[in-house]
Amino acid sequence: MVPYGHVLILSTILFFMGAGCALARRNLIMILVGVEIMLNAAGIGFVGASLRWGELAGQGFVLFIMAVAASEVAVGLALIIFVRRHTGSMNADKYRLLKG
Amino acid sequence: MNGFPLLTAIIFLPLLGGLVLLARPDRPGFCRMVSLGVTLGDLALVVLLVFLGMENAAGQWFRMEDYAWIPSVGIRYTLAADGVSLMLLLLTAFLGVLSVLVSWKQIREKVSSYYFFLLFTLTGILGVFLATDLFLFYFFWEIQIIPMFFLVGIWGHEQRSRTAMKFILFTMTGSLFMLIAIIGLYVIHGRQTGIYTFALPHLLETSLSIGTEGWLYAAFMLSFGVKIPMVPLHTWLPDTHTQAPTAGSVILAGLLLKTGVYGIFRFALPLFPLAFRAFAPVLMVLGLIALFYASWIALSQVDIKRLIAYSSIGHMGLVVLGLAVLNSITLSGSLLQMINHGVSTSALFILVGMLNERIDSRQFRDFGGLWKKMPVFSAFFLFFSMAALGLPGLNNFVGEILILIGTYRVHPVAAVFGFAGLLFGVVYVLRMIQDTIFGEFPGEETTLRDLEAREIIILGTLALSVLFLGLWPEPVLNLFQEPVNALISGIS
Amino acid sequence: MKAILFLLIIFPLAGATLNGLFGRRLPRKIVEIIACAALLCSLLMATAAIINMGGGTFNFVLFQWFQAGDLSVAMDIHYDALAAIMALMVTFVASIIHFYSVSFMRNDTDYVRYFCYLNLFVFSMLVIALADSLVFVYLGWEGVGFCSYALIGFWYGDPVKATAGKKAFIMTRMGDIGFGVAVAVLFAHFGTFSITHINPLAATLSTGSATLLTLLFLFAAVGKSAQLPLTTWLPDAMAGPTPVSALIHAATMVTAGVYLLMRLFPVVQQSPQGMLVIAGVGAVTAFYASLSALAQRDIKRVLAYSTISQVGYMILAVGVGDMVGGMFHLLSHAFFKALLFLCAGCVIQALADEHDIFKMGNLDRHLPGVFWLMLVGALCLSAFPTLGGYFSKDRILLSTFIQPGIAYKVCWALGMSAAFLTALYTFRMFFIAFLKRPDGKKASEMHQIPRFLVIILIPLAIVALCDGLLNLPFGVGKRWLGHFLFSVPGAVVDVRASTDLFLGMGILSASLSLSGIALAWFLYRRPQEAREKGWRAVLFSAFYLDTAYRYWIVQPYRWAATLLWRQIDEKHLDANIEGFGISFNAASLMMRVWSTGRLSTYLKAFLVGLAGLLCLLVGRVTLW
Amino acid sequence: MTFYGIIFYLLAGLLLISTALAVSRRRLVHAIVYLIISFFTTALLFYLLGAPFLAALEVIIYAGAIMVMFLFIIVTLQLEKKEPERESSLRVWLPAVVLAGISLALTAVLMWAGSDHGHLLKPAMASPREFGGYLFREFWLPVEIASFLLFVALAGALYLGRERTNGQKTTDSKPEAS
Amino acid sequence: MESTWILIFPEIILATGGLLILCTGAFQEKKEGQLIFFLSLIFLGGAIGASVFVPLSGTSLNGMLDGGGYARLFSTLIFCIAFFCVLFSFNYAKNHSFDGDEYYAILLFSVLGMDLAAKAAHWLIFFLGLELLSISLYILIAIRRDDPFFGEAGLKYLITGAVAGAFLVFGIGLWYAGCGSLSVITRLSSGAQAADIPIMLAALALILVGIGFKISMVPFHLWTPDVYQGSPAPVTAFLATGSKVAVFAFLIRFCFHMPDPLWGPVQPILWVLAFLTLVAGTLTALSQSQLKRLLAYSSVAQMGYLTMTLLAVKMESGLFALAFYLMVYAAMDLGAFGIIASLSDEREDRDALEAYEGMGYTHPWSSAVLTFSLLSLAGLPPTAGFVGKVILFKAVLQAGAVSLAIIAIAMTVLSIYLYMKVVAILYMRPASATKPAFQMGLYEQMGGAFILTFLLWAGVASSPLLKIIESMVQMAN
Repeated sequence: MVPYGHVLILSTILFFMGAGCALARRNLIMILVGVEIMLNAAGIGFVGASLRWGELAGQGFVLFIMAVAASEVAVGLALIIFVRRHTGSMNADKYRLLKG
Repeated sequence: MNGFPLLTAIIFLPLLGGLVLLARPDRPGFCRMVSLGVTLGDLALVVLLVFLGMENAAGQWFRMEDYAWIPSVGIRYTLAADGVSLMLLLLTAFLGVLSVLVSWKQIREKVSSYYFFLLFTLTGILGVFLATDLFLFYFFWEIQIIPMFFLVGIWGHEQRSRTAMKFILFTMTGSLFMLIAIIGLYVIHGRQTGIYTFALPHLLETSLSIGTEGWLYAAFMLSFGVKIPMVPLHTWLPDTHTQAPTAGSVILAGLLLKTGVYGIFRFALPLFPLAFRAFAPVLMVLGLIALFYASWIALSQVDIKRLIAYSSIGHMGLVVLGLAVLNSITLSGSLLQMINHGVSTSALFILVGMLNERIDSRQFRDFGGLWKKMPVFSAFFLFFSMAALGLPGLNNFVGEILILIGTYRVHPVAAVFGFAGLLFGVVYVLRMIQDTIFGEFPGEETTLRDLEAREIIILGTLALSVLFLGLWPEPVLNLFQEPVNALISGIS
Repeated sequence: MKAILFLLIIFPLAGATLNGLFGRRLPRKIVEIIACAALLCSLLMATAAIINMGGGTFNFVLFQWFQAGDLSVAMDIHYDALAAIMALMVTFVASIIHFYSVSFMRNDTDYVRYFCYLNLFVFSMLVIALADSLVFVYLGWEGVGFCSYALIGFWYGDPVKATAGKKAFIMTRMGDIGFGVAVAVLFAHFGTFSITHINPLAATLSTGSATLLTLLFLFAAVGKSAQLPLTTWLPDAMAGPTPVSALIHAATMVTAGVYLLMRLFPVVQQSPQGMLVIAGVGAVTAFYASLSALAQRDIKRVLAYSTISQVGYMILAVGVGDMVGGMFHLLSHAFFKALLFLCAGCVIQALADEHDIFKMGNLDRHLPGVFWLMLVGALCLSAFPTLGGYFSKDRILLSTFIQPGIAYKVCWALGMSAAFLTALYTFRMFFIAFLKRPDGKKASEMHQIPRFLVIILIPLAIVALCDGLLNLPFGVGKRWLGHFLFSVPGAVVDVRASTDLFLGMGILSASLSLSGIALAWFLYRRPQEAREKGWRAVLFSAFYLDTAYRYWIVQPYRWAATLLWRQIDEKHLDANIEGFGISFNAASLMMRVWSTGRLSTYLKAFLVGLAGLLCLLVGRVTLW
Repeated sequence: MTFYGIIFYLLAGLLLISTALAVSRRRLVHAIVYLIISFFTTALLFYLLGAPFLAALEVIIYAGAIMVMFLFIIVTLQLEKKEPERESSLRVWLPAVVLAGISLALTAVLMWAGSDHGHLLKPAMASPREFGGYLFREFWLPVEIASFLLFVALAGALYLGRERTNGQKTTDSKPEAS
Repeated sequence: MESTWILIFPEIILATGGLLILCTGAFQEKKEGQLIFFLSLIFLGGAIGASVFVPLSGTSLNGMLDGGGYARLFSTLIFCIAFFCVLFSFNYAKNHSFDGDEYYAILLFSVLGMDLAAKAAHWLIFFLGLELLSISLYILIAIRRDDPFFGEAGLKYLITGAVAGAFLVFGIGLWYAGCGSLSVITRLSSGAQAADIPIMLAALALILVGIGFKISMVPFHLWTPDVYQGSPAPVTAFLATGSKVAVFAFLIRFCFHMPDPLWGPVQPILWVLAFLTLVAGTLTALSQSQLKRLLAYSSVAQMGYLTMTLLAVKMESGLFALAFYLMVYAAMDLGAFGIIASLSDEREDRDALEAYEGMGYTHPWSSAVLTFSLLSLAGLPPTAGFVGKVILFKAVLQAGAVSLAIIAIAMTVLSIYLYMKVVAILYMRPASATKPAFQMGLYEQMGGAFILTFLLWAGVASSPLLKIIESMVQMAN
């Protein structure tokens, strides 16, 4: 139906969109959102690949990606709330006690 | 008797003593006695070894010990003693005893750790002189530096830690590149023969392309050149000498510098004969430059320890010249000169140390007219200064004359420069004498106590060895004969 | 014989060692006895040796010194007529001076060191005289150098004196460069150091290398014997105690250079050019020094310059190949110059350390004994006919004159005028110092000096008077010395000269010295004040040679030393190496720019890295 | 260009657009909403590419759980009350876009250098049954690990979230920056 | 099926241990760390024992885990590391009042993650293990909830870690897209037709970003100093050793099994990465004034040495060197950070270099351990680091990367200055009475003593250890 390459390119574009988001946004939540987008892009790649190779391993992987994403988000959000308690800022670059 | 691992015992006896000391940090007297005993014992062992060597002097090597150490990398624990290492062992043990005695009253705090580091250094140096497995050699080569770092850094004078850092950085810079070279040689040899080993006899068979040989040789010489030290790698020496405690200076000047020459003699030269021959002129020029440059600079020093430090740079320059010329006369001359310099310069440093205990200064402006106050001290001072300036009948003369006459045969010009360089030596020595024991004492009229029995014993033994080496160096030179011939025949 | 010679050398050494080790615990008498006894014994030995040598030469090894490869050095003796004479002279003068010193140094507390050095010196001097291996000679050579250094600076409290010693050591050591190189050259040629082996082989030397060797040895001799251009240390060396000046800087050490050249005469002979140079140096020095002596005020400096010029004669003698004459002059000079110095010592002590002759005067009445002895010495020095000095100098000049070539004639002329000047300055000194002058010393200002000081000089004076008999050109025992030295390689018994030339030369030089004395009588008989203007100043400063050295060599050397240290070693080498190390610290600070602590930076770094890796890969792939 | 193909490109376009919007929104809520759209599109894409089960999960987990969690946080912390941070400046976006663009381009180059990017995918469908079977036949160990993963995340989140009696102790005292 | 269970016995022990500890924590009302501490020690000990005694096998569990000796070596090493971290954390945890159940349990889970990552023969396992260890570490780093430092460190690690994880996942995706197999031990024959090398290369780049982040290769290392400085010292020790060893173990397997068409282009990449890591790590460390940051950069540099050695991974000697040096590296960093932990007081970690002045005389034993760790890091005899470096350089030279080796040696010179600076501060300054510090507790003493002896023993008599490694290496492929 479509060339294999197109699927991959799609996922790649999506991935780098996410990366760009993680880079460009300073809001911690938006950075996490960027990460989610990247993971999602990876998922698309996996699904496309598993279709191309006609085996289920890729699809299986996507499942675990989701699990990982969920847990990461859970811990991440918890941590964000936790640090925000101290410094009251959502801006990633405001956290500069450690540097040099 | 041959079953007993004598060489191992010689190497590790001091370290054992040092560990014992660490156990009792609270009893300085005990520590002093123990370390004196240990060093004396070591001396006794070395003397025993000398006699054994004398009796079964078959071939170059008197005695060997060889065990597998890290077989999976082809590293062996191989010790071997020939005439040269024998003599250097003797020197090491002898100076070891003296440096313990010298520190007797000078070191008052942290005595046990001080003596621990002292003995540790001795172990390292002894190891360097005995190891013939390159890895083992390098192991000891670095071992000897680390305790020295602490000796200088903890018990040194005002600028100690900075100087200690300078010392370790210079020496390490050299030796690490040598490490790469050693491993490279090992790999090349392994590639060629399939046997991966660090053993010197095997590595001697390695056939190297001239380029590779040049680079490896350069790495080795960087390490040894820093140790000797050769101009322009010498700048660490004056600082270190100035800052080190007396025993530190003694070990540094008497032994550590010698490891460099020994390294060239034992490793760099036989391993890379072609490169050595190719670069011999450079080495010669460097040696002469060192001789002139250092002697010249020494004249203008205001700090007596610095002066002696520069003087030893100059002397070592002559030794390097002898090595570079590479015939049997100059080689024996250089080796002998190594011993001589070890004895006489250590003596000078010890004298300065004693002076430093009485007048808390190293500056010439605080000295002068000491002969009136401390005649015995001054007599010794004059004696050893004369030895340093190569008065015939005292030790340095023999080495110098051997080196220079041997040199003249091959490179007359170099020899002429060498003779002229001796004159430069005279100038600063006389200046040192005049500013120290002649003239009038600058400070207010204080009575300085003259040498006590302990100090007279130290200096007396040194003076005796100076005379011995100056008047009857025959046995020593005989010891050198065999290794030198072996080397000459090996590289040609 | 072996034992005798061994003892001859060893006695002084033993004395020195004994005094050096235990002297400080022994009572003064013992120390002095040890020192003098050692000398007497070795004098005895020297006499014994010369008696039963019977014209032969003896070589033997004391013991093997060191050896490496094919180089082997032994401590060995080569005892021939030359050595015999030298040893005898040295021991004789030395023992007299020892006795003299005993009373001369009576008030000095540091006598142990003094006698120790003195004995050591005699030992080293004997080594020079007797040693066969040149390396062994070198030992003595350096030994005397060291002793002279230590004795010149004996009163180390005074920096001037100490410096004088240093100067002497360094300048003689400069000559030793020549010695060392020469030894190396000889070894390179013959593979041995022994004079006995070298001399026969000397003929095989090419002229070139022979010249080289000659010049090198000449350089060594110039250093030791204070010839031009290395003269300047000797006048300063007068800082030492007077007996020392007498022994070391008049009688023995300064002649060591000449002796060495004689010892190696066969080698020297091989190169005419070399010999010409030698002669030139000798003659010029003789003239130069006698000129300088003419304006000195310090009595000892006068004698010092005269020593330089007399040694110049000896060098000249070697240069013209007249070893016997040289040796003859060496002997007579040793005796009368020692005598003069010792007299000067008496004077100086009597006048409470007064050196300036213009502050003396009236001494003929105050010190009659010294006056007469001094007169003897002065006559000898100014080559008064019928005295030893006359014969020796005459012979040297004669053999110079008969050498072919204009150069030698010039040398001869110089020598002649030097002879005239010698007489002049000698008696200038003598008259000014001893004759009466209004502002001269009163009897009250005189210090009492022990009679022994004067008595001990009498034998010396007698020898000085009679040493002409050693080698009379005529009469009984004609040319005894010449015959005695005949066995020495290169020695010629008498000068090949026609009788009338011989007589004419004799008369000429005799008249020269007499006229010199006469002129001195006219000029300096009447009291007069010192003048140092114009030419006198030039002469006084010995043609500013010393000053020139100080300005053009010593100070630049010091300056360069400081420059090398501060500018090159510290400011460049050390600073650069350390700066190289420090630069890494700067680099480190630069690297820290990246770790801003900003999350965005860190995340950017990911993509930068990724892009870099991808670049590499793309490059690799597309280039595939 | 089959029917499936057209759908694919439509979905792709929608996906990209919605994601781009999500990325660039300043207000968090809008961003999240656009993100949910893009996730729904992804779910459709999954279905198209023959993973119905995953499509379902995508909707449930991503669009459902995770996004809701985000919204929940945003709402509870009233982040919108905060001034929306000034981050739309060029200085912030340019490096990100440039870097991402470069990397994207390079990756694309590599992909196109490959051999089978032109390989046409044929439609296929993995029924949830066989997918589940495969999962528990082949991937039982990862499943176990994933369970631990979630468990740890749970415990950790609890721990971090738990209010601590001395929790606020040192909040006021800011340690000096190193 | 029996064998399967046996094979994952250590992992089972750890998992049950973690759960059990959480339960104990839950059921004992007043939390006192002693019991939990001992429980975790026991379980870790059990895991060590299990992983020593469980028979070796090839890859197992339908290609998920590598049961070979090499993997076993590393998992054992990781267990030991964890064991010592627990030893070092006891007092620290008590003083900072986080010695509850969560700390130890999550520690055990992260160990599980590391173990899986180290053993993974399948990308999925590696990914999950990595995430498990990362997530546990996020929590461990922020375990001190009353200190903004730690919160910030945790946050930074989390964000960067998440992004890097995303890179990794996408990389794996492309890898899978390229060759159609998720097994790390790729045989390119697998899959329907010839694999697509360029795509796999792109995948490789992305994967390297993900992995390089974990082992803090330059330029993915910037988080390292912040996180090390910001996390509690025992956790830093764990982070610096455990996670690095685990990920590196996997990286080694990955590179070792990498098919040649990929290995060719990868080598220059590794060269560049190693170069950057060495130079940046060492240089940046030079001007640090805080011990933890300094050690952080130094560990970056150490990673550089290891990355350099990856070039020789295809050779026996390379594997050998990597294994030994990883072991030594773990010991050294454990020693250093463990001592920092033991010297820190309630308020903050003992970090400023000035705070260590004269420690050599007030705390001789702690400083001895620290000194030996530093000497070993500097690669000076008679410590293990020396032998390690020699073997490592041997491998590199055998691989023919001469220029890189020379650069590395130059960097070693600088690093000597670095470590000796600290040693000089310890021994060559008057003791500063400003910061009093604890004397070591019993458990820390045990740990320190063991590490000291290990460093010395491996430095002078390392042949037995090397023999073991050699045998293991031979079984690996």
